[in-house]
Amino acid sequence: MKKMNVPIKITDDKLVDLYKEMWLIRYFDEKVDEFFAKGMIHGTTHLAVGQEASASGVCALLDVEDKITSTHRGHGHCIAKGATADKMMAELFGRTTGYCKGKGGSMHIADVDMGNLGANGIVAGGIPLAVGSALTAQMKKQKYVTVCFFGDGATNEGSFHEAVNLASIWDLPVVFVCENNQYGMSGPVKDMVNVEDIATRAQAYGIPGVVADGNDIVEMMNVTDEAVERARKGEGPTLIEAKTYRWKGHSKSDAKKYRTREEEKEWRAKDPIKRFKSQLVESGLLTEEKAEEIRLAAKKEIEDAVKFAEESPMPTLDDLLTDVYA
Amino acid sequence: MKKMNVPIKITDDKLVDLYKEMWLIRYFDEKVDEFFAKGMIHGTTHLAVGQEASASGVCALLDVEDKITSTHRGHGHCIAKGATADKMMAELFGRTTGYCKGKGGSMHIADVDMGNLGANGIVAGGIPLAVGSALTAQMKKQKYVTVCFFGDGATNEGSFHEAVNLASIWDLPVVFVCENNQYGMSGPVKDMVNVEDIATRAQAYGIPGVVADGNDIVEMMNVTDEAVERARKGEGPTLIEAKTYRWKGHSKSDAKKYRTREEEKEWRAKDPIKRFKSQLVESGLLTEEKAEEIRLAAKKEIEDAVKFAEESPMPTLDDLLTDVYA
Amino acid sequence: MMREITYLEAVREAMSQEMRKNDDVFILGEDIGVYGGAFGVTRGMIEEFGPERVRNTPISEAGIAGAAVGSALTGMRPILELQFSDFITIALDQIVNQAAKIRYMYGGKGKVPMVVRTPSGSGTGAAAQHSQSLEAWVTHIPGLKVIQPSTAYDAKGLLKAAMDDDNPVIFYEHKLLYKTSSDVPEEQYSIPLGQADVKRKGTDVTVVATAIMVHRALEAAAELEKEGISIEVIDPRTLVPLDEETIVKSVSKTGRVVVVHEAVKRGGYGGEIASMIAESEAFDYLDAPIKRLGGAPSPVPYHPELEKAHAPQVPDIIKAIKETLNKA
Amino acid sequence: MMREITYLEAVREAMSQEMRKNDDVFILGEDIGVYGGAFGVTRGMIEEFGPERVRNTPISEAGIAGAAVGSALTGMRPILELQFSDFITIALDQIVNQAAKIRYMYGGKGKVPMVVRTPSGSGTGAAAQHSQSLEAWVTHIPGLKVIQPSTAYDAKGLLKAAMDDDNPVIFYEHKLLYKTSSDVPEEQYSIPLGQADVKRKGTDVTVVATAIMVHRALEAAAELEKEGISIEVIDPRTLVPLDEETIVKSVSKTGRVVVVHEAVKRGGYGGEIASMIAESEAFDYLDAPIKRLGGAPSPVPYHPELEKAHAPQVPDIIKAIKETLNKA
Ligand SMILES: Cc1ncc(C[n+]2csc(CCOP(=O)(O)OP(=O)(O)O)c2C)c(N)n1
Ligand SMILES: Cc1ncc(C[n+]2csc(CCOP(=O)(O)OP(=O)(O)O)c2C)c(N)n1
Ligand SMILES: [Mg+2]
Ligand SMILES: [Mg+2]
Repeated sequence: MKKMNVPIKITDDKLVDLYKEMWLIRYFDEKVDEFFAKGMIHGTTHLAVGQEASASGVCALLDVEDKITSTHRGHGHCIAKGATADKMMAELFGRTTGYCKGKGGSMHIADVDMGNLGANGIVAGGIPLAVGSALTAQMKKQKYVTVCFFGDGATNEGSFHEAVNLASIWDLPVVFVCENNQYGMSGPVKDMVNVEDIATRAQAYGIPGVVADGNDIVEMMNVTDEAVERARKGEGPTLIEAKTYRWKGHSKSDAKKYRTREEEKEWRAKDPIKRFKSQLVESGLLTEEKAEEIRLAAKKEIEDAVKFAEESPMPTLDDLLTDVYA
Repeated sequence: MKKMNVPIKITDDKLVDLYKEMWLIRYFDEKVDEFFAKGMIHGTTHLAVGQEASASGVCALLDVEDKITSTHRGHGHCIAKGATADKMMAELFGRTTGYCKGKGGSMHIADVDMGNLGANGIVAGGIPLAVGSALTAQMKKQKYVTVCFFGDGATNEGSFHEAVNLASIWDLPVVFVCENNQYGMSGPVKDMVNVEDIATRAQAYGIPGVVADGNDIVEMMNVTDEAVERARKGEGPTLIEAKTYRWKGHSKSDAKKYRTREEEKEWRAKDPIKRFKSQLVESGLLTEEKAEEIRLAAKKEIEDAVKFAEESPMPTLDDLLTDVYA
Repeated sequence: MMREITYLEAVREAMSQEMRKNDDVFILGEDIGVYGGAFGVTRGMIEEFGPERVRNTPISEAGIAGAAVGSALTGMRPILELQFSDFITIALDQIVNQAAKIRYMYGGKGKVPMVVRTPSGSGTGAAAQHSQSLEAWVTHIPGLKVIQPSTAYDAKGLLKAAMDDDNPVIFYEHKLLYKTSSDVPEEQYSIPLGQADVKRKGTDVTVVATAIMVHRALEAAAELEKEGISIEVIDPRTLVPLDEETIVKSVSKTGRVVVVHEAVKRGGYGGEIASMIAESEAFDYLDAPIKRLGGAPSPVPYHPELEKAHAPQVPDIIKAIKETLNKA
Repeated sequence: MMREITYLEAVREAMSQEMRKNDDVFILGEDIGVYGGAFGVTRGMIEEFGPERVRNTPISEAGIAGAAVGSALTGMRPILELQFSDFITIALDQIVNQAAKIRYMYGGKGKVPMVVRTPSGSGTGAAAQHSQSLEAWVTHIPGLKVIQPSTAYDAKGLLKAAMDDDNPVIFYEHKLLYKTSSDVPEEQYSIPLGQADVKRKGTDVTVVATAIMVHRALEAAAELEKEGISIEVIDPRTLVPLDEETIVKSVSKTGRVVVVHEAVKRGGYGGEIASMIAESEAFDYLDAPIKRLGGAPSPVPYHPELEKAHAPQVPDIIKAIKETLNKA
């Protein structure tokens, strides 16, 4: 038995929960992929299959009061921050029971009550929002921390720069988590950024920059723990770079000409869920049988979510002009 | 006699010319200051008194074909890149003989023929322009280098970040020169940037970052020489930080409450013109008498420029709608 | 109690009074601290409220706009001072794609109670990049409200309403109006958004004018009175929501209308007002084509005479009114 | 030689033919390389022209817009592909405060020959931040030209004119039109900016429609023809410069007009067109108020039915035309 080296606040039960959560994320996005392929869902979507460890690992350290801002590739963050798959799926189906009553869709799911300040269709658009949320915490002397998710591509937007600078000069309680999945829509990070690690960019703001294996949930929890504590103590922001990979194409139609099938295979071998399972089994927290049970339960939960969504009502034309103003 | 340690291409004659140029810059801005105080000039202006060494030191390394982009505080860059004081003064007076026929004013003086792509009223607005200019050089295989001037405050704009990143990934022939005069309009750089040296920001782009004494024209020439050579050889951009100070207020009305009179005094003691004169005299390139002659000649040139401006014609209302489209 | 104060003081007083009452209200912006802002609007406020609530920011319009949105979404009520309204070009994504849409995209959850205060207009010699009037842009965006006060009295009351509003509100101040004065109550008061003000009653021609053009229209009206021409001057005060009723009623009465703003005529909000009239029941009462005056189709020039020629002046308004009258 | 190709192919062909002739022309934008751009417009181009001239950029809209401006100012003729027109919010400072004004601010020195191509419009389910029609913003800015083609034929000819123009031109493509086809000559040809196209001749009501609304207006006209109502459909094609003459002439003839665009009605360019008509000599011929149709006053919703309801559809156009006819 090898005891897992995780932050103190992560209990054994929590670890098992996280294992299920990762499957929920995986199956949610696999299901969405299937529906898009079949043309059953309107619009577009961005799947985070392969990136489950960063969403779950980071959010594992957060309480309900803590907040996150998310991205276009946000289903995983959403589930990890406590959203339920049924209302998410209902949103993708455009139903009134969805998180946004069918007005937002995949790119705009928010769950403000659980501290998810929303996905965002604008690359890097959520980074200044996270800084604003952290500013509220500081000004109101509230203890919550805001975690800001974004991709490697987002770090080339001016918003990233301006927002991280603000957080650094004001010592705001925010943790910047860059999920470096090696590509933007198609642009390879190595062609778009002239440094090896995006974490290096922290140096421009005098804040810690940490590189982590984004496919290792345990490492993600540990680096997040440190960053969150730092933020909570008023010591300011941290930039975490989670190196990972998206298994699927960028969005619903993507021939993936910008990368090789070999590269994909290499990364698939680093499956974060499989890896976590091994760790859990090695440390005696899970048996293979129990793991399989959990996986199937997650799968079932997603199927139930689909049923919920399908059975939910559609908005009516009267809904067009509501919710514009508060 | 102490030989001055300057780049090879800087001849002794050039050094003496530069001495005069610095006085031209100083007197130009002093004169403008006087006119604004008297309400003789419309609009607003930003004076670079005290910052002459960076404009002259940097541009000393440039040929006519080389280009610069400038800022709201751009009179010095303009003169250093070869503009004549008469047409500049005429512009401030709103005359048709001015560089912009009276349509641009202090914040928009451009001298495209001499490679000055223009001052800019938008903080950091010129940085992407400089990158575009460098892109032209690279694509057309032209040998010119583009120097991009901006202030410390400008480095907090997203445009700075996006533009420097572009230049770094494409190895563009551009030199970024940050004139860190310690303040934005009023914001102290130490409150607005969480690193000691702005040059540190180069690390986010994997390019060299160099700190220089912006009040020492000799040092400015040396660091520029290296950066320009690097650019010309196709090795990509450099970020130079010139530490300096503006003696005057930010713009025409500024009570300067954000800084102390002592601090101003300390920096005035570091007068870049006085310092250069000592170096020239020590190295035997100038006598005190000759220096005085040059100073007076510069003064006279500015007075002639004023006369030229005053005697130049005003635009007519027909000019309102010309020059909108090419 | 009434006393005369300037438009600038009215804006400051509206903010200060609210900040004394409500800890959630704070201002952020460039150089708003000891410098007092580019036009001096916040002068003295950092001394009273401290650097946390009168928060001097780096030059990062997109970042600070986004920080304002994020803080509004989480319980604060920020006032963002955008140093010149021309710089909205940099902050626009946060204002248009985030602030304006968040509530709708989230299906009615979350709200963004923030005010963007920003000076606009020409006349200061600051040339093309510091003199624009771009309010039409934000009127086009559902989710935003847009205010353009023309007097100190209106400024104070409308800013109070803006700060009380739970939605993003863009509040345009006019640089040349900062020093103008009017009677303003000392106590707080609110002017409802969407209520135009008839600044002068008249019977022959309706002039719909915004911001500084209200004053020029009033001057024109005073001139024309001498010739026996009676002008009604309507100041919409808020562009979104727009008080269509007051405008339509007036035009139905006078049968003639001139719409005037400083913003470039092409694509300006005058087009919205004029075509709203042309679409309304007032159409049947129109005795002459609807006239629009606006800025010239060029960037704002530096030279003072050209700069003046760029925006409608009193003689231009008089001329337009007369043309309208000569059309039978 | 004529053959039928799609709107998307027409855009690509216009660029490719010009790039073969003129080394100064290049494209830059996000994912325009092997990916072929978000909508596939540049597909195959990097293979022909290489990564220098079909330049894949980081996600930096402000930076790449500025790089385009700077390269144009120094002798190149860039085409900037802005992935979605909603992102102009990020690039706007470079387009509005730099590109549009440089020539004027510099007193006629320097020029900025660049084209910004960008897809706009709703109907793809991409929701509030990816479905806007913001063309009204740029029409308001002197120094810019603005094009909105509705057919493959127009797209090719207008893009050629845009690339030949020495000024910054914003070229709006409509996502739902990419797959529509029409007869298009193989060789290069240019459609002069400022020339509206009468897409259908008629006598009873003039419909001025842009982009996808041209097609909906034509459908509506075909429907109404069955009822003996004759509709003239005018496609301005270029918003700036606007062919006022063709519109005014048509309205003077029909006496009735409906202006329709997909952009939100309030503050949209329809206001400019409608009030231009209301100001013109056509006013005297008007038999009914000028009707405007535009997008609903809300962000674009995700749900497909709501999304449809946001923009004018054929029945809405028919209804508006009939209302105009019923007004005596
Ligand atoms: C401002 C903006 N620019 C471009 C896009 C189009 N776009 C959507 S996702 C994406 C790639 C983002 O890359 P990255 O930040 O690495 O996130 P990832 O998709 O890899 O998770 C792009 C270019 C957008 N939505 N917003
Ligand atoms: C985008 C933008 N924001 C704000 C301003 C107003 N402004 C003009 S100069 C200035 C300070 C610039 O500071 P810095 O870059 O350090 O240059 P310096 O004035 O010190 O030379 C400010 C805030 C502007 N012109 N443009
Ligand atoms: Mg990525
Ligand atoms: Mg400075």
